[in-house]
Amino acid sequence: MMPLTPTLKFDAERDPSFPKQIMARPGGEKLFGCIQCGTCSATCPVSIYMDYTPRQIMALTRAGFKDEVLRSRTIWLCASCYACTVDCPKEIKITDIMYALKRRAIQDGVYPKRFPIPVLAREFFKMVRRRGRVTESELVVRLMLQTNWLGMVKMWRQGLNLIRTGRFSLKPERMRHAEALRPIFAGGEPHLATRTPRHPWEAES
Amino acid sequence: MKFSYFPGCSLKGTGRAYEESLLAVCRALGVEVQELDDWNCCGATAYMAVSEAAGYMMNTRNLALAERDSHELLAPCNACYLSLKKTQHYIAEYPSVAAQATGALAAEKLSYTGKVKVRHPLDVLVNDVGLPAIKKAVKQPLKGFKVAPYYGCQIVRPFAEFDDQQNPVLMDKLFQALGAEVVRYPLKTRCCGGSLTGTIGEVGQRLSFILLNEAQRRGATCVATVCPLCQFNLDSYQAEMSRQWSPVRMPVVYFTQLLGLALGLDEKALGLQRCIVPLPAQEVHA
Amino acid sequence: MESKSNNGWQPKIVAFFCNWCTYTAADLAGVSRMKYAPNIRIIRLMCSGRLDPQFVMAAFAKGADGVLIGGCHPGDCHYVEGNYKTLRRMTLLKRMLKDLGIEEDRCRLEWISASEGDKVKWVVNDMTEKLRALGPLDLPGKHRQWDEEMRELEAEIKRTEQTATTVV
Amino acid sequence: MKQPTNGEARIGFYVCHCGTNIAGVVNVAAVAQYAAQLPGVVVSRDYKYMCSDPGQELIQTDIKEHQLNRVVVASCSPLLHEHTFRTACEKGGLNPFCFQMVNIREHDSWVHEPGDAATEKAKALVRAAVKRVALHTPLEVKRTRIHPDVLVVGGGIAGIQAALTIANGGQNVYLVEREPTIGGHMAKFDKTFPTLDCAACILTPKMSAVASHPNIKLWTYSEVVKVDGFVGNYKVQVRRKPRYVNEELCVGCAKCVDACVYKEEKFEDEFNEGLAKRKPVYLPFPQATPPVVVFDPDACIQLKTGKCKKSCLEACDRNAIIFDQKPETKEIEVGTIILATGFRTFDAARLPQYGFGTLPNVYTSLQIERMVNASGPTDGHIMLKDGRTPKAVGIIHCIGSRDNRTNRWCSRVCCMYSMKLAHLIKQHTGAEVFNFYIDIRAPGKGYEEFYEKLQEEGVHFIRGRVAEVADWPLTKEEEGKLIIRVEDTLAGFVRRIPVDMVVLATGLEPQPDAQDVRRLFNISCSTEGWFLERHPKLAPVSTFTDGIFIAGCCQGPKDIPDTVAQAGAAAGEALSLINAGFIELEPNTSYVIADDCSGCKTCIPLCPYNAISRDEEKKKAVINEAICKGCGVCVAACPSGSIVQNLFTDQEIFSEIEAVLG
Repeated sequence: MMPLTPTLKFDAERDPSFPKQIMARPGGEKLFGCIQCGTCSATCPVSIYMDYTPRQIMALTRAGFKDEVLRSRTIWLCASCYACTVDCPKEIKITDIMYALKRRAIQDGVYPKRFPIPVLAREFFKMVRRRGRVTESELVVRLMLQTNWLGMVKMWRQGLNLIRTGRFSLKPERMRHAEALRPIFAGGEPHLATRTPRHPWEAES
Repeated sequence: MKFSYFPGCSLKGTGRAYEESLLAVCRALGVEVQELDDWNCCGATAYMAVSEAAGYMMNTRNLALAERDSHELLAPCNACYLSLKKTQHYIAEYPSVAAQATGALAAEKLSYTGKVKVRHPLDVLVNDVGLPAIKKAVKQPLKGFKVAPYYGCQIVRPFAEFDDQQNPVLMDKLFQALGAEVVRYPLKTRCCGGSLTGTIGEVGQRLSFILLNEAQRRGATCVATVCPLCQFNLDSYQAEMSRQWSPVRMPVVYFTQLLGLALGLDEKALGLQRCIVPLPAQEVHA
Repeated sequence: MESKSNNGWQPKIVAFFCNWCTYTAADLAGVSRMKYAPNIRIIRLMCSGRLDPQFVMAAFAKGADGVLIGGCHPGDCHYVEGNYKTLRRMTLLKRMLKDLGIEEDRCRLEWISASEGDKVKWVVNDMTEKLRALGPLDLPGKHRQWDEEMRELEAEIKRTEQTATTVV
Repeated sequence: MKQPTNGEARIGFYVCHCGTNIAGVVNVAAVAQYAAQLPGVVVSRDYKYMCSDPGQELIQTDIKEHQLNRVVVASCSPLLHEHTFRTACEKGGLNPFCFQMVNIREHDSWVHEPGDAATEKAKALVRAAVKRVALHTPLEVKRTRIHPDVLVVGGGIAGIQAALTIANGGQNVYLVEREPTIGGHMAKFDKTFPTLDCAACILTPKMSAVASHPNIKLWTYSEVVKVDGFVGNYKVQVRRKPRYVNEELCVGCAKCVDACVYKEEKFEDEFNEGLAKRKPVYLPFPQATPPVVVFDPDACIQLKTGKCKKSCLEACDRNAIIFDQKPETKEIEVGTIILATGFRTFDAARLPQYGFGTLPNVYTSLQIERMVNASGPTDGHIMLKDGRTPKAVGIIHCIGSRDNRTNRWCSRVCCMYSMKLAHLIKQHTGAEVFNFYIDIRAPGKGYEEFYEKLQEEGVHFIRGRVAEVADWPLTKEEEGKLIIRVEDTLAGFVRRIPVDMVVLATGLEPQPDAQDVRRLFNISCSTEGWFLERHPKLAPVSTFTDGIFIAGCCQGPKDIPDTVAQAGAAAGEALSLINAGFIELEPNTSYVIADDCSGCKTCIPLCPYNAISRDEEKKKAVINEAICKGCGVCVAACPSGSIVQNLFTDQEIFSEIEAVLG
């Protein structure tokens, strides 16, 4: 038998403060102006893989369905190409809202832990924290190890190609004085009023 | 003409051919570039997803380094270009970002006033050096080349500062000036998949495949890019794509490499040997 | 808004708006329920060209911290070109105010058309903020102070004269 | 009650609650209490609605009972109700100008938060009005005669309707149209929604009625270049462009067109939206009114070089062609003016993602109107560039509407005309028709029923704003097609729909020269560029300039029924003024106190109306109050202070300044 799940939403499942929190982030201001026209979804190159279309994310965010939004695949699939942002007839900066939702999902610890996209973001974040720069080849290797080590075997041909053309290097690319970035990762200089709180991923690096 | 130069991580890694060809072309056209001292990563799309504050502060540090050198800042990678631009725009637009973004400069005695201008090499070469000067310097016109000009997303979106947002044309004009044929390529600003090719291969590679397939359908003999990630995505997965969807074989080069060829520069100096799908020899020597 | 500074002092703005453009724009701001600082008192004139520079001086003398003049955009005057005459008068007036030590931001001329309700809001808020930063003008207070100094001077002169006569 | 001070003034003060509009923010009781102790105030009341009949009666009774000689009402904007309260004063036996109004709604309660600051502001404004009103003196209203002739600018359906209404009412009308023919956009339409009656069948009889009406002077190919004067007495200059044809002689036989040295039609036909060509001499369309040909000076060899063999001259048996015709300027006097200058359609090329101008078979809606018209460029056949009949057509709504990057507003007609075109396309070709819409707006009489009819006909309605019209196929079926990429927002996923033809439902925008035109007539535009009405509900066809009315799409997008209704309303407003014969003028004019005038002549060049002259005998300035419009520029400039403006005397304004400050 087909399992049946009710989709009725009770108002208590909403977090009415959620849209306001998202709108408080730079770029989120115009969220309430959305007319649900779907231009964002139609112009998005990856919307066809999303569980909610970008338009639906706007509707859910606006209505305060925090859980649905933060646990969605959609926010992670956004490739930041800004097509929706420049096409939106109501000038909603959808890419910025997607970023805000990603950050919130990390903060709340509800992002998909084994989904390669946040894993890449985490590895990227940590690598820059350590060296100030990114070594792409190493980043990909680390990503594969954590999400799909079998996939690495399949990629041997590509790896070989990159080595052949001198584009693959595991020699870490780093700043001379990566410690110069310390104030940044401390959330800004100590005297600042706007210091940002510590990030949940900082402990991992 | 002198610029501060922010290569970004990719131009030191998988995109080193972009740096090689860019520097060679600049030298040939009398554009002086000086690499920013001990620059840091721009944070690309990853940092905005993790920590807004750190992302803005990292870009502000690079901008402040450029202001110290008091030249305009050349940023060839689309992601770097956008990150720097976005930081500048948002500092000007949002007081909260301004307070945050400049919050980690004091230790290095840096300061940011907003006066530094971030430029993409395409903009500089076409608008500052100018097509007449470039035309004059051409040694080997690109006869026989049918180029699909591919701009990628982040160069004109969302900040269309030097070209049209929906239909950019600077590269089209450049290649025509170099004697190449330019195919009408409606996908010129459609996303290549960005980092998705690495994370969720099927999704990202499908986007790249659509781009290459359409270029092939329109009779292009090569695709020209302005971004290291676009070049990587389009160039390096063609075997997988051919296996999964339909055969595709399309050289993908940096616009600076084509420009270099027209200027008569050495293929090796332009990093052309780093293409996984090589530019056919007959074309190179046409 | 930071109303705590200067012991709750609030800047007072007297505004002279022309009937056809700026007064109507202020009506539009109202109809559109735009919120702005309550520091402004609008006086209606038929045309900004009716503005006698003495009105501005009188406003400052009676305790205004700022004076705002609103007229139609150049080329749009209901009375053909009254606003150009205002502009000409303002140039002279501004120079005079400067000589009197009254800061430039305290007297402002703005072209606001009937459809620019949002501009009324912006200008009033902006001007209020700027005046708040400048602090009270208090010309009546200064007048009292000058009068006091003058009286002292007179007394001083009288005393000297008296001394002089005694000597002679 | 205290004894009146401040001279003889006995002031009645009234503050209006306006329901909660004012009372919800301003403490009206406190304001009334405050006013009661101001010098001269003998009655002070607050009341729920002062503009209501009981509110006005309150004033009238008080005037009699308390022997009031001044009245102050604190309520809404004087631009709204000053007239109401002046009339109330007059009915109570008081001169209407012994009244002053305080705006504590638009300028106070609606723009400030509830609390002390708003109430204090109200008190300050009241204080100023009370102080000022004591200085008011009784004034007499002046009257000016209304010239009975009317100028109508623009010969689309709005101008036609307005001109006919006035002419049928027995008044003379000048109808000035910029194009060579009247008819406007409506003349290009095939059918009209929702009734589907033929546009030409209902429009052309009206066009000929205009041409033949004894009370209408029709000037096409003409533009208004100068407007002087004021309500009742406008002097207008009209420039008649040369069409190189004697209008009295030409009968529109078009023999000259046949005889033209250009055997082929080579030049873009504006009337057919670029879908057809015409010759240098042409009749815009068969029913053009007046039926007179026009020469295109940029195309005609004779006009360009003077070296044509002029076969047209020989062909014309009425000798109507005049190659050396010059522009002509006519000067007319009218009492009222109706502007019906219309709109232009959005330029679809501004949105390159929809392929207009780059992809073949992407058309604008107006082009399809021409194509579907039996007398149009394809004889009524809807066809692709290669002559094939389309099997699938996509109509994209909201092109240049509801888009903050182009035009924010809803153009109001596109949903309905798109459905009309969908019906016609389906009827003519049997094609599958897809409508892509954001919201269907069908609020007119019979409009929703039309929508229902279309749904029953099997026209597809997909709720989603199209992202792109693409020519890059992903499947075999898509090859050679235009692919519409859209989210079907009701289904919840993105679709790619291949079609043969795309129709862009372009929106309406203000005419490109709307700003110049409004300056010419001294009226205002809204932020978007539409002509601004005096009040959106209560004075929808009036402007802030008396005697100038607006009708049709120059005021904002609207359909034909609304346009015609507005044109009738504007005509009615003009006729109402003409019928009255005169207009009452605000007595805010200025006069010279001869004893104080030094005769310096400073004021004379300042007056924009030349109302000031110098009495050479007495060496004094004199103001002609019949000409004075009451701007007060001369008052402010008079070095000896010898000019006084009624209702805005120096003393009145100084007292206001002093009182608002405490």
